[in-house]
Amino acid sequence: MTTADTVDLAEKTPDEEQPYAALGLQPDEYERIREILGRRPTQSELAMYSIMWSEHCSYKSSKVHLKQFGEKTPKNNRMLAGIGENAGVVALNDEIAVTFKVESHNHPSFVEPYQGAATGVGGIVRDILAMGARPIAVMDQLRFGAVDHPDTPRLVHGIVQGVGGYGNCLGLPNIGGETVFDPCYQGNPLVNALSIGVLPISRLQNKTASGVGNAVILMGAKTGRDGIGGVSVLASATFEEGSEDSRPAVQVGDPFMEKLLIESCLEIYDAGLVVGIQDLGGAGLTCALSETSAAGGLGMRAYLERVPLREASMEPHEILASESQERMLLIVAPENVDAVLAICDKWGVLGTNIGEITEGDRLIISWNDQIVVDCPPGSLADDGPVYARPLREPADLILLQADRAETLPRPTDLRAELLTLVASPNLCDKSWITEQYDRYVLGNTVLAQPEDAGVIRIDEESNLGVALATDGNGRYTRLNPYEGAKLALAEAYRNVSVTGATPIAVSDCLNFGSPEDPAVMWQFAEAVRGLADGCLEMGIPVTGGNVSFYNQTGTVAINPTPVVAVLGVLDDVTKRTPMGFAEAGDTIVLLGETREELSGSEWAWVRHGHLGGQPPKVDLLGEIKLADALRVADLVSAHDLSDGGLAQALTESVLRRGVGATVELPGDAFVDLFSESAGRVLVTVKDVEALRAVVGDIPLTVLGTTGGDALTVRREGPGAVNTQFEIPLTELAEAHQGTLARLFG
Amino acid sequence: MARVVVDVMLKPEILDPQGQAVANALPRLGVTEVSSVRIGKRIELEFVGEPDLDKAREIADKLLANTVIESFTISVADDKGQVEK
Amino acid sequence: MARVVVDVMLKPEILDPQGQAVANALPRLGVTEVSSVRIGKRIELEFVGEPDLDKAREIADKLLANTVIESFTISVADDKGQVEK
Amino acid sequence: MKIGVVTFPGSLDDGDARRAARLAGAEAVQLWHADADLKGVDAVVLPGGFSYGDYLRCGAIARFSPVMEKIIDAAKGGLPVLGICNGFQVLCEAHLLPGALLRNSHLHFRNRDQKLRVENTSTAWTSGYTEGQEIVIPVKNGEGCYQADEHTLDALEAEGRVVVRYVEGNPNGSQRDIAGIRNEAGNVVGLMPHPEHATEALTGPFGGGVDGLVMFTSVLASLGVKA
Ligand SMILES: Nc1ncnc2c1ncn2[C@@H]1O[C@H](COP(=O)(O)OP(=O)(O)O)[C@@H](O)[C@H]1O
Ligand SMILES: [Mg+2]
Repeated sequence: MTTADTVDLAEKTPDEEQPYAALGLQPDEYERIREILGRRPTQSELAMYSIMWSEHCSYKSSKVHLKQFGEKTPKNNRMLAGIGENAGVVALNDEIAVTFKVESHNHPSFVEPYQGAATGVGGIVRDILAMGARPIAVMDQLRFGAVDHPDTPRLVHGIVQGVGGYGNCLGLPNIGGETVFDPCYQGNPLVNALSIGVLPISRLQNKTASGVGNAVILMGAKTGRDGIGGVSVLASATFEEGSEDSRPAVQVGDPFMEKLLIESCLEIYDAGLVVGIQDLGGAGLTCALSETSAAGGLGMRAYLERVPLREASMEPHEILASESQERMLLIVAPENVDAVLAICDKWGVLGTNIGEITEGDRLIISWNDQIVVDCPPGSLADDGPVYARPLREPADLILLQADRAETLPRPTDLRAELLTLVASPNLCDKSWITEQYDRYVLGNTVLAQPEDAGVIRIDEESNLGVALATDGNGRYTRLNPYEGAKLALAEAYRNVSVTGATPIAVSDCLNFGSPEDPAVMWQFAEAVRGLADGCLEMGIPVTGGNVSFYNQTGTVAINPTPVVAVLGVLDDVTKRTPMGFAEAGDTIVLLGETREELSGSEWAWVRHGHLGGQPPKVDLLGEIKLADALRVADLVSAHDLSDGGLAQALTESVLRRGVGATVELPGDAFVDLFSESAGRVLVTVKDVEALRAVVGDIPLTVLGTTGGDALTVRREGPGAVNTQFEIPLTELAEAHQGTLARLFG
Repeated sequence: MARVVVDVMLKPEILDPQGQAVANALPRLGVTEVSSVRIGKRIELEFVGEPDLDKAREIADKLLANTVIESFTISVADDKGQVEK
Repeated sequence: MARVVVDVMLKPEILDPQGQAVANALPRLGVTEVSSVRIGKRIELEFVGEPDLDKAREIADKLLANTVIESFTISVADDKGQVEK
Repeated sequence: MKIGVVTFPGSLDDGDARRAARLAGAEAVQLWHADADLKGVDAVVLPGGFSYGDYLRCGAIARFSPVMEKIIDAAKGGLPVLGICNGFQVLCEAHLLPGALLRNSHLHFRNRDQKLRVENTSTAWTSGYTEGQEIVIPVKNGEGCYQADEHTLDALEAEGRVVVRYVEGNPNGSQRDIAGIRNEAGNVVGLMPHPEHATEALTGPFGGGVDGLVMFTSVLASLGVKA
């Protein structure tokens, strides 16, 4: 038996050199660890502190800003669990609650696209499971470099197959997401994954290790050398190209094991056999042991030699740092241990008693009778460093904002312009991706891609359901992080509302560059302030989220990319409003005001490679009014306007069911078609007057009528040059639907 | 015949769910003497002229294996071992 | 070390789209001397005691290969060929 | 009437298959892979999913589960058995149906609403359709490319054992556009598309089709029940 660096040894050899810097710890952080322990940390303790105090786990740079979500967002009696828990939990009624969260797996997905994306899905699903919920759906938010960059196909194929491979095999429908291509994500692709789960409120779980004498059970996969130091190495430092050696072993996901883990955990919950539970994600046992015991305010004793290993040669600090997937940590009363292990056995899942809750407040971990860790768990989980990092507005921002897209040369041939835009990588049909995902499994998917929001039936008797949408526009946020974050919130809110749902909660994933760059930190602070203010104004709480820093190569950061997820509730999903024109003869109406807003638009980007000016104006109270109207109005279809403006919304609406349209543009045809003004929705109705009666002072413009097999655009009045055109649906479909297959097929 | 074989296996420290699933199934077939199973890819490259091992290595490194998680072996096809069916 | 290798390949008459895809990708890497690519499985069975070829054959026939579409070869592991990375 | 739905570890559409059976008017009974007991069911559905992870070959491991031993015997005795997607793969691995299902020719998992033509209605599961009827049922698979040697394919065609065929586009490269086949007796049917996902207008294929329900009402009818 090899000997480890024990607490005794640490006391005897206080001056031993330790590689804290290589583990990402600052000198002063290392000193604080020595103070806390009153000695040098053991190798295992050093590993644990370096992980728990890493940016990824400790939120040391973001904490001071994120607290606004708690302070500002409206107190809300639906919220049963919020920030700090594995995922936020929101009550739908007195019995049923849902939990949802979006999380990033950006850096691992660049190293190994398939496994990185796959384990991203697996990780977020375990967060949902840990709350006591049955996961019922996933979504994925993807950002890639330019379509013609040589490395982009590797990432697109690997990441999409990874998201699909894991989610499909787990039996969770994929009900939506985002796909964006922008050179700023070259070398820093963003892979965010969202999962939602449902639970009877009585089954709500927490991660508190309470009850002296209760057992600590490790469930699921064996522990291997997966991603040793992954969290700290990959997610908490700028990723250096070619730093192969510092790369941790990539985690490989096993969705089959995760499926068994889900079924066995749910059976254990329903049998009322668990006191506390925590998923093992990045940071593995280190995080699970310290967070559960810290939450319980008690001590814990763990025996590492009991942990089932894939490789017998693993040392204690490796066992503690391993990021092996598909594992959960359960706190179980002694009398229930056998029952828990029996359920594990039934499902073919390993279950191992690795320790117990103890008196006092020390986390003591031994390995073959050698004490390798003896520390206060709170010092790992809660008392990590907190930084108020310097903020500075990016030097180029004033110039950037002055360079408005409204002044760019405009096209004369709007027909060609529309065909070019709807075929561009960010606006084109995403079926080539979404067809690789199962949207049917579980049989409750009411709406999924390409609809504005995913809609899931929760209760087959009452038809209670939820709607989910996520949005985030890095270009808007680059131009104005405060307004950009509000715009992301507004769009997700709108996407949920067009289905007829009532938005009730928010989650977010904040993807940014290095917090050590004051300009990035300023963008972050502004975006958080914007989102928090926005949620306060809209009256919906942020229930949880995730921060991903260091998305940059060298000194070049990605566009700040806050992805905002909005959850809505539908009392009766059979009444949801779908997108797309349904049949001939319906009246097409545009709700909301169209302003001359082209800065940051898809048009400016595709046509001129231009990014400058101020993003569209956002009016959150207006969005609420709009949403309220959409809920009461009698609509045949509804589709929100966002990237690509009316041109894009019309294209998606006519192609959805192959029902054409003839529309007459009220103002400047170019602006009408390509402006990205927020707060607008395209609807079809049988009775315009009935609609008028419910929209109040929301601007209402009758555009035309559905029908035919072409998109026909007319513009009466003077100055109409080439603004009258007709595009057969076949030609429009050809342009809109062929792009991704052509690029990556 | 100019056939080069590239065997791609997951590195030993990397989880192999596929091999694990098979290993778990064997006892149900009454097989108890197999302690572990690893499953990888066998790729046969047919060369036009002489088998070019360096070329094969380059292809394996660039395309056939992701050396972050996999390692590979190059060999010239030798059809010993008895082919079945 | 008691390792038996089972190589499972699609029968020649069965289309191998995966191998096809690799073959089609090669020219883009500047590789022109490879005429065809076939992709199969390499399965390594670790035996507790002596490597048992007959046992391995039985396992392959029953489980590891679907002889409707695949054929297999059994051999005792010989780690020649140079391992990379 | 009782329709049993097998749950293997890794089965995913078992709940949907049970719901479909209920919607058709049957009693749905869950069968556990480890139980060599068919609980007196009148028909069996092998549902979609990734049994045992489908890591080696789809259906290869499931075929050896205790419940399958029983089902294989019962099927030979005439018990109606429907294999959907992974279930189809299991039936081929178990040699209750000829041929095999390979990786899709385009190498991608594909989920889309698929138009099918019902080619044969003299089976326990398709008697409720009319021959030549076109229906829409979702496909979702990565390994649904049906393969058999020419001789077998010719025999299947000659004996009217091709049950459903893909029309307006083949989603996986399947030979002769075969989406589903049956055994000689017609009690065992395997198909890649998912009829259980086309049983409710609310959640079915885009546009609200419920064409899949007929598979489940058919078997009840064939068992002598008014569907
Ligand atoms: N990676 C993805 N995964 C799943 N669905 C996606 C993905 N990318 C795009 N989608 C879907 O494609 C449709 C169009 O996307 P998008 O134009 O971003 O919608 P919106 O503009 O309404 O936010 C939406 O239904 C979206 O959910
Ligand atoms: Mg939308």
